[in-house]
Amino acid sequence: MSDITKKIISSILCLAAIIIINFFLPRLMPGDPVLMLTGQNEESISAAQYQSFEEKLGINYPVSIQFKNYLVNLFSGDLGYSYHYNDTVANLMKNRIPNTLQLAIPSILLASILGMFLGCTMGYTKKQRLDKSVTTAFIIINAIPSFLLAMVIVTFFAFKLRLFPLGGLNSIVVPHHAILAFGDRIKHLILPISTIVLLSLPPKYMMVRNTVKSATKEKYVLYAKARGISSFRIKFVHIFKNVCPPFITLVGLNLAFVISGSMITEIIFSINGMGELLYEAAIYRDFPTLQGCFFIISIIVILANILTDITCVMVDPKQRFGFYESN
Amino acid sequence: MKNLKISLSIIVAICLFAIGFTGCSTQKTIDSMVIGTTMDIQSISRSDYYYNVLSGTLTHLALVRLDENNEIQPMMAEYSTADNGKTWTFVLKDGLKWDDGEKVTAEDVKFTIEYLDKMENAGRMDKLEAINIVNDQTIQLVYKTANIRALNDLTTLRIIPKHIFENVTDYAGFKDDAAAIGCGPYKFVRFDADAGVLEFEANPDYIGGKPNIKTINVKLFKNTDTMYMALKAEEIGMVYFYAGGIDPSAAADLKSSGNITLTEVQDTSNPLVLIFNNEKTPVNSLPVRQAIAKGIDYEKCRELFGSEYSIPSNYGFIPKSNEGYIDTAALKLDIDGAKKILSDAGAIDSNGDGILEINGTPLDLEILVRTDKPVYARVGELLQSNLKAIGINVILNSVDVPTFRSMTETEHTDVSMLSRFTSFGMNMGAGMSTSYLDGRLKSNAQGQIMDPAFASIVDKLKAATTMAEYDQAAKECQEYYAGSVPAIALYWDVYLQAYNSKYDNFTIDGTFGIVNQQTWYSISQK
Amino acid sequence: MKKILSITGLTIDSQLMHGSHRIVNDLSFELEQGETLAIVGESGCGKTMTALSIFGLLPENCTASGTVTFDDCNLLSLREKELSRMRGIDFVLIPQSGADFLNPGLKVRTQIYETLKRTGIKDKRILEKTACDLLNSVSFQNPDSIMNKYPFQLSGGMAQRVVLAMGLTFSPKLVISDEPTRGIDSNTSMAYLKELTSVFSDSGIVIITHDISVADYCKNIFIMYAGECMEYGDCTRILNNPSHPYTKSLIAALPINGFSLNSRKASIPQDFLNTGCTFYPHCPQSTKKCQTDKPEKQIIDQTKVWCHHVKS
Amino acid sequence: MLKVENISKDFKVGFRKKTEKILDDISFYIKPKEVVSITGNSGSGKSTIARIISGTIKPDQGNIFYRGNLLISPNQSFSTEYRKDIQLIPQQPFLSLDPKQKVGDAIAETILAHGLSPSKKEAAQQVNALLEQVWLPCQLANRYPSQISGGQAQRIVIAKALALNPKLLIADESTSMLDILAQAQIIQILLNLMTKYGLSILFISHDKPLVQAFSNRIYHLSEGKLILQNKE
Repeated sequence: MSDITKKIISSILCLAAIIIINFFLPRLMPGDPVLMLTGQNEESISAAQYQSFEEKLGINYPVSIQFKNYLVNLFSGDLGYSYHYNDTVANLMKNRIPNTLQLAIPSILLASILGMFLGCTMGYTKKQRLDKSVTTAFIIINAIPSFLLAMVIVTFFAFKLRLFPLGGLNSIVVPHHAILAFGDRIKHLILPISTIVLLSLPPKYMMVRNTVKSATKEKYVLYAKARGISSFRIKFVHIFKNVCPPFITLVGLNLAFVISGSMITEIIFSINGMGELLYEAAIYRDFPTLQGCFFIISIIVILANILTDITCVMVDPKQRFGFYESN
Repeated sequence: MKNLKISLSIIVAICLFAIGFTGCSTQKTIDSMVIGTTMDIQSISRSDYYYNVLSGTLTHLALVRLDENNEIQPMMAEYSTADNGKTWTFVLKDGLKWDDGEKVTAEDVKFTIEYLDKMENAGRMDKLEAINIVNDQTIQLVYKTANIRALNDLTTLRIIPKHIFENVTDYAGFKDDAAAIGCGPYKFVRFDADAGVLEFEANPDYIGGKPNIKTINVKLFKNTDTMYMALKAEEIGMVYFYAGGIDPSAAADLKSSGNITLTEVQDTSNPLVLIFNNEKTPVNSLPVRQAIAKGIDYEKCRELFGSEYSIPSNYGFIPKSNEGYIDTAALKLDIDGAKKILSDAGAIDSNGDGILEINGTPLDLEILVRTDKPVYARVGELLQSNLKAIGINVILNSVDVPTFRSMTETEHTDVSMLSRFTSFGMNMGAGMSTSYLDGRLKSNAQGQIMDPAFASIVDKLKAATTMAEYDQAAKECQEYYAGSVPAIALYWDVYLQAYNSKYDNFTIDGTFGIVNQQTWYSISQK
Repeated sequence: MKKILSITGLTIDSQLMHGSHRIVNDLSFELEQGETLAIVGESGCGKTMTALSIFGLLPENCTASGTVTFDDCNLLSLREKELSRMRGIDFVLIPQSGADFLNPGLKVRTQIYETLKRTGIKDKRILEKTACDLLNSVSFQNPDSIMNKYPFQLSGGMAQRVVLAMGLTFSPKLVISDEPTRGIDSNTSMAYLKELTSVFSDSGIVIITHDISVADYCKNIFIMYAGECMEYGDCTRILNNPSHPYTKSLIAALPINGFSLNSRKASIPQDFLNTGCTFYPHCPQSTKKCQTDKPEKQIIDQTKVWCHHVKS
Repeated sequence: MLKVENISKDFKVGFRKKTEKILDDISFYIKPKEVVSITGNSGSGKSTIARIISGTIKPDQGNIFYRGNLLISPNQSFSTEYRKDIQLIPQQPFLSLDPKQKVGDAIAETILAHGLSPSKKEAAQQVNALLEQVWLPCQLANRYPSQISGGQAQRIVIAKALALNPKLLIADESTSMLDILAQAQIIQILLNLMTKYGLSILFISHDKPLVQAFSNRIYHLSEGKLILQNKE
């Protein structure tokens, strides 16, 4: 059995476990499952309402039938109904995922490219002082709580300097011309994306820098230098190629963080995205929404994992072609 | 060079003049204003709580409204009453039109009451005997029992068009633009969820005439800090939150920015109340309750939990702006007085543990607090230390919300608790906060007063057929509260409203505060 | 013959946490065109550092002083940019085992091409042809399949020859081969050395090795111990008639001579000593004088020896 | 003493899991007090033989007998009773030493783990004796692996193996990364031990001229086949 098949099977098992946990958690948690599943605990609900919820949710059926219904719903794309938002969870997410992706995709790309570039440069440079100060700066950024960092960015760039808008994805009045509207959107995206990039950059940078730092002691680097290969090529071709697999793994793991972890950024910048949905759902104890979000995020994590593994194999010739263990 | 200097100075002069000119004049019509809010509006569905509230200030009208003195004023309709408040007749104002051009009729009112009862369990139909349509513009509501305060309930009933909603079965899911059709001074234009913007424009056909602001944008913020920055940066003209104000901690900063005016609006709720359960020892004894009322450090309480504008409460605890308010004695810390009351009641500390006993039973007061509001636990701790000084032992019992609700509303376990009285809740039923305290109301009463004297006061409130009668009963009710101390409001507070200083002449409304339908006609810009 | 490389008074110091540490002390040797010089010494004696100092690739904490004259310029005073332009063209490094020194993540083709591109060739077809020619010249039958392989798919010998081919790109004046024989058996290593010396017959070759038997293929030998030169001169003379006790012990320890050892302690790591002969702690002939005085250069039979016990 | 009969081993290699025969029906024997060498190119499977005999991997076919008893077969794992008798000296000594453990403690740990010494104190004495056997000064016991040279590390590993009084030492490329002097030392030590304790040595190396200098018998492994070579 090949490693990839094994990986896919374990992912499927993982998914099954998530589905089971998702189903049983609200039913096993202390408290009334109807209240849990409807998120109705702030307002007291009347007996009639309770009964109607009970029927809608099918809580009065035996667990096996409930589970069957749950699975049928899940595979038909029904992630539940949010009584807080009065909308299906799938719908709620459908509206928000594009917004989050607008933040997440550029952020992941930028953070990866910057992490790689800065990491390679600082790991390779002979200017110890530069390396030290950049690395220290990243350590400090890494230590700043995300909300504080986001607030500092907003206060400085949006409020003090008035360079960027304070929040949202569009201006109040969106320009009619398509290019201007696009520019408006970009202007609104710059600060939140920068925040997410700054938040997810330090671990990437540190990892790349340290790997490159130790790679500079590798014999192939010495030989490449001795052959007179330019330091640019050594950094970004030779070392890069060998730093890639662990880096891809890190980025893959980071994917889910960026999608759920943009929470703080979305709240500070008042963006209607998945993170904000999760946050609100947690505040209002909107369990169906929470469960739906977690379900989708788990799937993303699993997919990202599989993708990472495959990419790693594609990138690493040793794994692709196999090699004898040297003796 | 010289020419350049001259031309520059001319330009500067023109600029200064222009600025001075625009700065001095008070404009009557304002092109647009942006209201910032952290109200969580997800859609324009009528079931979206905060959108529903917002629509009440712009696009949707109720039959009547509360003015700044909490008195009922006509809004959509002139009203009259007969049968000592059993029958209410409303005559819709002439020329009211829905935004799509249809005429507003009595049918719409009837439909709204019935429809919302079905969709939202509003519970109005239970109280009504009949809804009679007299003619196109006249409608009669006949209540089962006489109710002078029936109008209070109607201030939040926003009338919706029958021709739009009669075929809508998925009320909560109806998010079409048509859901926003109202008959108020503003028309809904668009909701841009990505930008977090709701746009409204002045309704030229509104019977009250054109409001002073042409376009109102409501900008949705997810957090208050960026919203305050936007206010300081003049990106938004004012901030608004229904039944709430700005963060007291942000007040000083906003004030110091120079371009922002802060206004106080009296909070008609009681944000922090210690509710006794008058059936349970030791607080079933009046002297103990009175002693506790004297044993609490109210100043400390306000300092720690209230805003800097909070004011001391009094024994009657119904906030000042409520209908029928009377002055009662103010609550004050008086440790010696408390101790005297307790010793007069025969409380002694026989075992020397610092806790007094009456007839051998130690004064252990169990207070229920909810875990979802951590501030309650802190208040509880303050009470614990306060009351220890007068020899009463406080046991805090923290429970999660479902448990709290089942203990207080379903099981009626007769514990005392820390909670709050909302403005709406205090006005419910017979008003005067009786829905929280009347022990006969098993469904959601928290205070459990079983005293027949109190029951008769509640009945009087209910049976009032004129406002004078009601006010008399309200006076008795507050005197009862002052005498029997069934609950102690720790302080009264205000809402702070913040807006750009260039705006002026806001009107205050009993329901909505400074953002309301009247404001749009009084507001001016410097 | 033209003198290619001349090193005088080369000294390398390394900055460690607790102060400075001398790795190489006052070395001098020269190399002519077509000459092969073997630098022989145990691991840690500073021979690799000597090579790296020529390339300007010493680790950051190391500093070199003295002069390294190559083509009339002192390499030690050149800037990184100028050195980098010369590396791989004027002087090349042939590392000890090709497989370790080639980038495992890049195909052989990529690595040969990137060296070739420095000649200015841009056309893909010419690149391909030149690369094939190079690989042919190091006796690869099927250069195309070799180029499509990754270094870890090559055997040790193949990787060695790939590295040779890359060194051949610009007929360099100076070739430095670092430990060409470590880890391969002696028969193969002899064959490899033959190939090395024949493909670079026009260049000056420096072979850095721990194995004194490779000296058979060299003209001169330079024996190092703990950063200092012990004996320097013609190979045949030294191998047949070693003067320095250290050279003697190296020769005795060869398999062919039955692994005999002069001293049980002979391979305890050595440090450079400021006073006395560096080898005296392990020298079977050491005397008081060895402990206190640095030995002066003695010339016996055109061989330079640094030892008190040798009299010219 | 040790008899290897018809051992075969397949390996799955690479992403597509091709099967390659590394060892194909090999047989050889080792008598007491004998140095037997196996040579072969790198990748020819020399180390696989070492790993099979030392019990780290199982053969696909064939049996190995030790003193007439079946020691290893495809379905029989290494019997622990002989584990001490056969010791492997790995190619890279540093990999088998814990960098955070003093080398003396590493040897003492082996002694104590096999109950060969009643107390720590005696174990320390044994460690000193063992270091003496491999020509190392006693002070070296207090150093960490990072503070010793490759030749010394190799000798520490030999001392560790010797602690268990083995009857057969398998030296897998033990000298290939060492300098001439260090190599000579290791070989001298091994030969000394052989005569002193009657050990047998299986010496695995790629270097034919090297092993020819001291082996009793030399086998050459090529394409999975093992061929006996006459001493030249």
